[in-house]
Amino acid sequence: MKIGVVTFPGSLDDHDSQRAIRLAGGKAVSLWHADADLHGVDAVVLPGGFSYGDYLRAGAIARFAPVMDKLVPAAQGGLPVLGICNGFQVLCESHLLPGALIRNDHRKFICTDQRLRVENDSTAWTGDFESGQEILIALKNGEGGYVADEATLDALEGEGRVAFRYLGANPNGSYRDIAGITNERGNVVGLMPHPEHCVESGFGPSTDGLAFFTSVLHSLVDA
Amino acid sequence: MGHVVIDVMLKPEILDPQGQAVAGALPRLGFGDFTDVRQGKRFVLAVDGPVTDTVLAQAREAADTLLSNPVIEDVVSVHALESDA
Amino acid sequence: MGHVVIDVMLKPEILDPQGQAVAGALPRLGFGDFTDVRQGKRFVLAVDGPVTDTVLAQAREAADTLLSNPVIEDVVSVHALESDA
Amino acid sequence: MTDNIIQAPSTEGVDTVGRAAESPDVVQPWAQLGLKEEEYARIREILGRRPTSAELAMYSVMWSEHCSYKSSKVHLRRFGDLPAETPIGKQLAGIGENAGVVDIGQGWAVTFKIESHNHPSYIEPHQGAATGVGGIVRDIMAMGARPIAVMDPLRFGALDHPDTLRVLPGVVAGIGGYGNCLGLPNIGGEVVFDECYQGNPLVNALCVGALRHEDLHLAKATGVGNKVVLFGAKTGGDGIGGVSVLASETFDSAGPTKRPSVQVGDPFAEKVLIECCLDLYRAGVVEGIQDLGGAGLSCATSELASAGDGGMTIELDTVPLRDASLRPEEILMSESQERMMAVVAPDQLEEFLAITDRWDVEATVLGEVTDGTHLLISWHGETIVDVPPRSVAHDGPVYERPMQRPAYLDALQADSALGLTRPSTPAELREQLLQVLASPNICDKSWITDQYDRYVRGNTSLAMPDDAGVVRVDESTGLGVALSTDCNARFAQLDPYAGAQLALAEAYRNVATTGALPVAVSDCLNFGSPEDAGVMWQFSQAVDGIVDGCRAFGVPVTGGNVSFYNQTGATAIHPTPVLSVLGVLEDVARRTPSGWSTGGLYLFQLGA
Ligand SMILES: Nc1ncnc2c1ncn2[C@@H]1O[C@H](COP(=O)(O)OP(=O)(O)O)[C@@H](O)[C@H]1O
Repeated sequence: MKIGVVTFPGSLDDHDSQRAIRLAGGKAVSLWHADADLHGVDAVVLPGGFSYGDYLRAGAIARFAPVMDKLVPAAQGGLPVLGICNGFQVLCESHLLPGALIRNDHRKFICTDQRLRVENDSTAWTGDFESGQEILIALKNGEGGYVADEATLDALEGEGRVAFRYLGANPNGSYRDIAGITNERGNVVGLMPHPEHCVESGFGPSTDGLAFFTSVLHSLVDA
Repeated sequence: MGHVVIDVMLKPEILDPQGQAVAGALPRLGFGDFTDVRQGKRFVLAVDGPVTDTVLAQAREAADTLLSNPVIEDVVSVHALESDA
Repeated sequence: MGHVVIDVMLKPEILDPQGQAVAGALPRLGFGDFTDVRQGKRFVLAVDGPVTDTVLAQAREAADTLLSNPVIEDVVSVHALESDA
Repeated sequence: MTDNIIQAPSTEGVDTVGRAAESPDVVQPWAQLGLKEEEYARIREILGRRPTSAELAMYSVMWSEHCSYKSSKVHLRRFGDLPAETPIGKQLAGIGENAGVVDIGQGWAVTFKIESHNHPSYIEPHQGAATGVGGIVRDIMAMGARPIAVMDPLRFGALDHPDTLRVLPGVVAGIGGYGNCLGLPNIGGEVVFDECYQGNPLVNALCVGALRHEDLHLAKATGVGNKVVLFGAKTGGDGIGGVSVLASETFDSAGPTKRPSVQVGDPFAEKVLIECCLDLYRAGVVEGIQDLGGAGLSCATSELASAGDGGMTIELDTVPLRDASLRPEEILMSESQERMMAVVAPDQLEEFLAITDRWDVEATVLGEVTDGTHLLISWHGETIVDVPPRSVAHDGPVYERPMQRPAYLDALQADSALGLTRPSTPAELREQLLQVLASPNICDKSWITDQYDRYVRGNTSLAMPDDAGVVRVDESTGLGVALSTDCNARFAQLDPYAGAQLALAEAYRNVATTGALPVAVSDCLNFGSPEDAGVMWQFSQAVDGIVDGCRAFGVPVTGGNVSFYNQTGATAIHPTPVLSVLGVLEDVARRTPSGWSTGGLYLFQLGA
């Protein structure tokens, strides 16, 4: 199973995502922002970082990269896509996921070991979790406040599309403690915390992140 | 050489942490008259030559597609910089 | 209720990485006419009642002390929001 | 809106070498540029004529305390007496290079260095601190390494002083903003509050990088005909407030626009530059490389040429500019960030440019290495610099400053803690303990460190709050390094020799307790004015302390930085020799954290 990881100028966690994929038993394929070709991968990770410096709005410029011209229709057609942190921001800017991410309410960057609750275990990236399960995942962002209008938030809740919720104090002002969401079909998932930093014991706060990557491999095998 | 100014503000219903921080600081510095603050972005785009209607139309399109995110922001104005005139 | 608008831009001689990122993206999106972009801040301050000269003077002082960093930024304008009028 | 392009560049009014030879009596503003009368006389002697204004600019900045180490050199030489060996291998590059490099086994090497950005961080805390991180990271890149972690020893005035409220948040946001955006985990540092830093905070930054032995690159321009390439950001007027005096002299008609003395960092540009450099190294298309930091092109061209075969020509008018009104003197001095200079063989130039292109990094051939002995810089065809590069870069003035043990020391040392009342009841003891724990110097620092990414790259094994940071270098074996920086300046104030040794010993212990073998030292010596005999005595004592300590431990000093003139008015800061120690772990999985997480364990105290 080949999982592509896109590198944009300013991507930081692309190598970490590739490592996580390898540790989960997949084959990691590096995809280049300027190359409008998905090279036949079975799933894609949009990694964390500061694409184009995130100077305009996080993910705003990356959304227009040539590789996205191929990725957006593929995701709409069911290709599993995981957006982590900056990747989540790119997915929102591309309208593959609703809402937006704004500056943290306390206006500072935050790096912390964050407890989350898995709210939906039926997406392509969460099948190896149980709904209601608590996990510990590294969180690090400056613009991680999830916002959307009330109607969108109600729809997300109603359709079970909130994938992860923050437990304990809300770290960034996200509406309704939302840490991650999924699209209707469950193939596109975005979240602010970083599962790729939680895949090896001794590095990062837990190994809870590995299940994201084993989940997608299992879902691909089952498909 | 001409310039187009594009002003983008967060939608009124979206939380504005930076504006709030300013609003909180003003009274502490003795500026007690201001009841609310919102912080937005101002872009100044330069063109060779004058700001024609075509240039303005391009700027408006750039404002809507790249410079603002309609989910959270409004483009409140797109206009030629007066001091150029 | 009135509003004062304060525009703050980086001084022209100061590097503006944000503006550069936008300037780099525009041609890729087909907006080829723009030769340079600078990105600044726009503050909208609300007051109860009209924007009097005293309010404007206060806003100007706030702009110089709190809202801009005189080492790298210029306050380019402080004015009442027209749409209130 | 003001238009920052004033006029097309021209040679009108430019001070050429020919003109300088013909007009020996022109009065030059050497004093305003910080040169002493003897120094100016020496420049005239070296050149056999008066310098052109461009040459004067180069000498003045390269002979400054900051770049020439003129007051510290005689003392720093004592570091050279230490064996250039570590307990496990060779020192592959040492003092004199951009950063020291040590062998850590299995074909791997690491390079690390600590530097100060104190004064810029006081003027503009956010940008000053950010560009401090940017600068030290480029030093590490220039050695051929991938930067893998940063640390930030910080010192501020009193926590409740209003100016600390201005400086601290900006410094922390600047370090975090730049380092986080570069994707470098912050694995440690210090935060100290003391009134002595009130008008002069200390912002030191450390970067560590890893490389294979064969990837080591040095800053020298060799190979006649090789191209000199400038790449990265465009050159603007950053940080050249001071030399504008020259530009306005030579071109007083229109006068330069306002020149900022503040440099603004663009971490995104630097991140791209890192990846681009690593691709260039992988492709084997770099003969020599140098980062552009303080003194910009003046420093890069003269140091590359001086360390190489000696000859180089540069066409200064080909430098890509952000501000077209910059005069040649200003271009030479500009401290615009995120730029590098490489020496490239002509047959590899195409491949070099293809790589910079892929990363959207602007690259320009400025000139080439020649078989001559001089550095020749031209501006639109006119020669404006013709100097022996060594005289600029390496043969600057050296001072033996007067030293004297400060008179106040006797009283200070006599005033011992024995005179203080001791707690006599459990309640008093409790009260004192709580007071100590609540001190901002002792209490939890996560309010600062949580603003730094410690996880990026996925190799961080220990970071805050551990005594030393530990990062993995090689995933296949677990080979990694541990680093700690330390200094208690109050000890150094009492006794600079012992204080420096205590700082060294503390950093050494912090590294050792992780299970790492300490192998090398880099230091950042923050002191007051070298023109004060008491400060110079402190400095010399601290160096002696470090040298003797390192000899006892069997570790070399592989590099570092000196920051003088840290004072408010006539009052110097406490001498603050920040010592960083690097250790090696064969497998970071076996490192020992500082805390414990389960109950029922025994506690032992070891040592005296
Ligand atoms: N305190 C110090 N201890 C050891 N070496 C030092 C110290 N200060 C400076 N050096 C070394 O002196 C050399 C000259 O420094 P240089 O690279 O010119 O400084 P900078 O990086 O500030 O331009 C460098 O190799 C540096 O490591």
